[in-house]
Amino acid sequence: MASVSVQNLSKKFGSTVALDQVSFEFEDGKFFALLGPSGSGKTTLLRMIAGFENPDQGSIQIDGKVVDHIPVEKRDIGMVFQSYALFPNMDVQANVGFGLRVRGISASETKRLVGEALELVRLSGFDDRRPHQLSGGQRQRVALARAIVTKPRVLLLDEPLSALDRTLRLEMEIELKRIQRDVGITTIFVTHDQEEALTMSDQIGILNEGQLVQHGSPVDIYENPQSVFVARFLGEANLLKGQVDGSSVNLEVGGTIQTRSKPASPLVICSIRPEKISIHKEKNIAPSSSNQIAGRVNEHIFNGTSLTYLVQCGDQVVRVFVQNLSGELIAPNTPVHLSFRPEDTLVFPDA
Amino acid sequence: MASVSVQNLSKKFGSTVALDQVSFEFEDGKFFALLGPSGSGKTTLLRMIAGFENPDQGSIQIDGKVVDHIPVEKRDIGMVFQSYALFPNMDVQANVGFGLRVRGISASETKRLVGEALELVRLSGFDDRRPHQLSGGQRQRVALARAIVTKPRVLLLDEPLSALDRTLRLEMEIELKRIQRDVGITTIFVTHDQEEALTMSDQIGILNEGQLVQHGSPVDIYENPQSVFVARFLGEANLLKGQVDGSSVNLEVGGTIQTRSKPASPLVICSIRPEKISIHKEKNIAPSSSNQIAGRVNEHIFNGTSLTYLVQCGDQVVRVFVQNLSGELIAPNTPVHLSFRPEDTLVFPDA
Amino acid sequence: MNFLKWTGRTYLVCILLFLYVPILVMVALSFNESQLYRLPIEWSTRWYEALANNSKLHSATLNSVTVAFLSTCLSTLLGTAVALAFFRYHFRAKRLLQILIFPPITIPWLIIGTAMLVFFFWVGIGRGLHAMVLGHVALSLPYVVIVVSARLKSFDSALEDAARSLGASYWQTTLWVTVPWLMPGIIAAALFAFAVSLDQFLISYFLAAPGVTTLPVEIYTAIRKGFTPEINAISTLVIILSMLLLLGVSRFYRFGGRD
Amino acid sequence: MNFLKWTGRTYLVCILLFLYVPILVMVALSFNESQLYRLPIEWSTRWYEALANNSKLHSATLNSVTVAFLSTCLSTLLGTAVALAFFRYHFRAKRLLQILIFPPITIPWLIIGTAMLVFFFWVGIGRGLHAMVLGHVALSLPYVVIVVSARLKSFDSALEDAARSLGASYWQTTLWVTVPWLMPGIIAAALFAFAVSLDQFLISYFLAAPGVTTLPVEIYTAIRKGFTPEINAISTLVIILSMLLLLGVSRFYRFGGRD
Repeated sequence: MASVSVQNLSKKFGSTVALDQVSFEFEDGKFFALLGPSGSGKTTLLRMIAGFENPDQGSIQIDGKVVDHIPVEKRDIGMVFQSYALFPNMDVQANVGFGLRVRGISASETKRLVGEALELVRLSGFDDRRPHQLSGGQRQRVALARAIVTKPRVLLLDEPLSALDRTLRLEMEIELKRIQRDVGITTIFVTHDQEEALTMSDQIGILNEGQLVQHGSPVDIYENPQSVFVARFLGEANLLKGQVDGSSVNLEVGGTIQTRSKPASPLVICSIRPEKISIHKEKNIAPSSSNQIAGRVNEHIFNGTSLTYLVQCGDQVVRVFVQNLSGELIAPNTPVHLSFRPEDTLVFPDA
Repeated sequence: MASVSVQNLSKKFGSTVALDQVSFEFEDGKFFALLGPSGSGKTTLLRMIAGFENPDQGSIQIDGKVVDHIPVEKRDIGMVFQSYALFPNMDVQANVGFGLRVRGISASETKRLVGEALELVRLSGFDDRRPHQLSGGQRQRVALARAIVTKPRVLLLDEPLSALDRTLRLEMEIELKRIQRDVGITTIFVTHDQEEALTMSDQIGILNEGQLVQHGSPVDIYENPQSVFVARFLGEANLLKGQVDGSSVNLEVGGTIQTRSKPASPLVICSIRPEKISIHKEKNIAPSSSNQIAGRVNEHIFNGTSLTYLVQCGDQVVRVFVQNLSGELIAPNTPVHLSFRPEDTLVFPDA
Repeated sequence: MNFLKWTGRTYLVCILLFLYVPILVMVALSFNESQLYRLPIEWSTRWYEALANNSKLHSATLNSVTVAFLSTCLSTLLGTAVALAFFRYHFRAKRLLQILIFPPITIPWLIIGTAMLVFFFWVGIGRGLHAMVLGHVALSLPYVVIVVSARLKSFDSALEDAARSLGASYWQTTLWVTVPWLMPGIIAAALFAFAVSLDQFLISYFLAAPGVTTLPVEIYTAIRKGFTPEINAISTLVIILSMLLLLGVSRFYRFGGRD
Repeated sequence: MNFLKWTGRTYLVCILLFLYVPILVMVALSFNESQLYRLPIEWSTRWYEALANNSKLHSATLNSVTVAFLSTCLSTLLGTAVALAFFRYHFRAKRLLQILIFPPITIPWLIIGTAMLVFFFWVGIGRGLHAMVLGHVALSLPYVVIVVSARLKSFDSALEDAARSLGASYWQTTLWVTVPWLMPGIIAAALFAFAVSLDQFLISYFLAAPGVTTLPVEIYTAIRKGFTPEINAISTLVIILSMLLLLGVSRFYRFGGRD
């Protein structure tokens, strides 16, 4: 349990900039997600905190102490790898106990601590299994137990769920969050999957091209993205181009709308989340303060819990998300009216 | 373009029953999903239609003609494999043209047809690339172009999206559906991912332990599952046990509720979809005809477009799905009231 | 960490000192005027000229290359087919075959050569080029099977399924998909087989008919009779051939490291 | 389809006929009373008794095994370290080393043996057991590096990262994680090295000091002098040893097929 602080970290691999002046404070006991597309530098940052990579510039502190020259094995971290990286020649007991054995803990104490860790990840009784006898989800749990049994100061997770299929992943997301909360360990989680980041973390840091472009709580970033990149990368966003006319915006797809903040440039991109849009067959059903645009249903995607309508508005397709309350659908080719509140209409300068 | 009919197909591998008396009609031009957990026999069924496996019993017809003794290469099918299976020693042009070359089509005609197929999958200009120079999504598109360029009678897809990450998969789901609709080819799609099946197909067949347990349109199966297995496997379901008392059910978690149909046995399991439940802080906000149960919020999972509340009701956790309209959350530990309509409350005998 | 780097250097020194320096010395001496190992080296091609006039050596070389070529072709074809059979089918003899494949590598060639000599003589196959080819095929086959099997291990059999679903027959699939994919392994295996055949001096020695000799036998006999720099000259030529072979192998058969 | 199964059977016949039948015949004859290849076989252990009284053969066997043992230990240790160095580091000499590793396999042993003879003699290392061990290490090292590297190819280096993140030092990681994982490869490599050493008759022949002989040299000399069933007896013993070796190898080194 410790805070981690990184200051001005930069790293180049050859001529590729992997990290560019990244500074961040990871507070004690919180769950952080580092989110970014591949090549954004998120894994490099994690491996630097672990000690596998050395920064070209900048410094890393754990609990206020500079660790730049401390090798991996002395940093007292726990890490879970994308490939699980369980030792194939050892059973579950020996895998989980590895960190304790290295620290010279007695056999009986090791057995007790391993038992506790396996109970925490709900794998009691699997002590004698070999990694190849376990399912993907079970291996993930063993890897997690192994990483936390030594009570490290920081837990680092490198896309630990990407090798699991969707159903298992949803289950492990909840499980991982529960365990992190029970243990209370500072956790840094690297992922390129925005849904994982939203679902699990207390704080999200979004990286792009080696820079930290925005950070904050999931709800905060989702509701208040500060750039088109963030709006598009974290969650889905309908991006509509328009021209500013006084305090309102004339959209290219037709319609004049009000936005949350005052547009700062003459050409703008408006961003509206699919779930903030209402879809109606009749025109004047929405409050008159709403923004409205007209379109025609292209198709619907039925998802069980929800429906997504793809609505053709001018030459653009707008996605509309509707909770499946009744099982009723609007058929393709029906003309529809879309409405959304000005406070849900974000506006960014068009670069 | 053809219909496919399978009759009484059975297959054992050693003592394991892979398929047990499966009969089904795949209509001309439709998109079918075969959905089931691993080991349910869905891949065996697909490989039988392709001709890679021979049934122990039963018969397969394509366009009304029995194909049981026709080898794979004479069945005139197109198939896309989980691993893409692109020929690594050939470029995109040669990969897509392979089926035409085998059929002895002239070079100029091959070039024209390959060009058309690549245009259809939006990969024009990639002719000279080698498979290893393509991204996962591009490889998938090449595999698809290769499978449809010979204008086969049936297109068979063996979990073609499972190797892609979530974002790419969502994109390819839409793309695949579009292409299938453009070409109009009878398509059979094997998957263990219920969301893929719901999103893409015209008809779903659900397999379990070698048997076809239910089939129908996605909306039909989702809204009217005929067993607890189907309710749980296709979409999420809150399953609440109860005792029948006249025409109503006393739930173990507390509360007396009305169900869609009359319960057929004294002990029942009620199934309610998470999105059909409303969550309120106040008691009597729901219509009096609604079923109501009380609980306490355990935690919420924020997903961007939606929220899932895990609500503790008695000793059970009920999931409630709410569209993210306002970005407002109900905090953990708040007492809440859940309401849902009797017509959304399915009832099954408790085995 | 430094230990391993140091090991790498030790290995380099070891290789250079015990394999390459001797070879270089031999090459240098093959161009030395003096018959004795006398320094400084006086440039001369007299031993190569002597070689050019040694007709016994010529026929020995021709025999060596003929046997190596024939046995390489046969064992590469047969070995590739066997590796494919192992990969595709489960047949009763498979496990037995997989066990039987190792001994020809671990039993000293001398012993196998002796056994073959006795047996061939006994059953009337006798000695001569045909016996040598048979012997070399039997000995190099396991290398071919092992190298091609190693390549097949990373073969995705969905490629064959894909080809067949596209309408390719069994033979078209094999020739257009499987074999092209295996090619690096097959070429490496053929080069191995060729090297093994050239190497099998003793087998040749025992199996050859009295009149028929091969290059290694000639060299050996020459050494026993008296050590002349002519040997250095012929060895130099063999080394150049081997180097060309090795370049071919390392082009197609990557191993070690991550790159 | 049938073609490949047929090939599998042909191969079985080929192996049996040209490798195993000769070997079995030799084993049978080693128990035959008659010195000539006369049938029917009359059971006798006289050639084994003759063996037991042949003290020259005893010391030759001892020498063979000593050299094989020492060179196997050295080349396995050094070769494993080299394979690890190749896997973990990019150093300047790496590419050069990877190219230089093949020739000792493709150049006929005869030539290398001759080169070593000339060189060792020239620089004063001379002949004897120490020269033989050096020569055998140099020759078997490439096999060890290749076999261990092949195993390393499928090693997930995240395992080493994981061990270090758990607090294991560089040496603990190597000894507790990497080496146990490599063990099948290392054991197979050691058996290969042992077999290569036993096999290297010619090298031994050239490098051995006049007084020191090894088993293959003895056999060879015996054959040249006159072909007695005593040779069959000693060969039978060597084959049994090789068979044990091969069982060890096939236990640890899986290849071919899908199972």
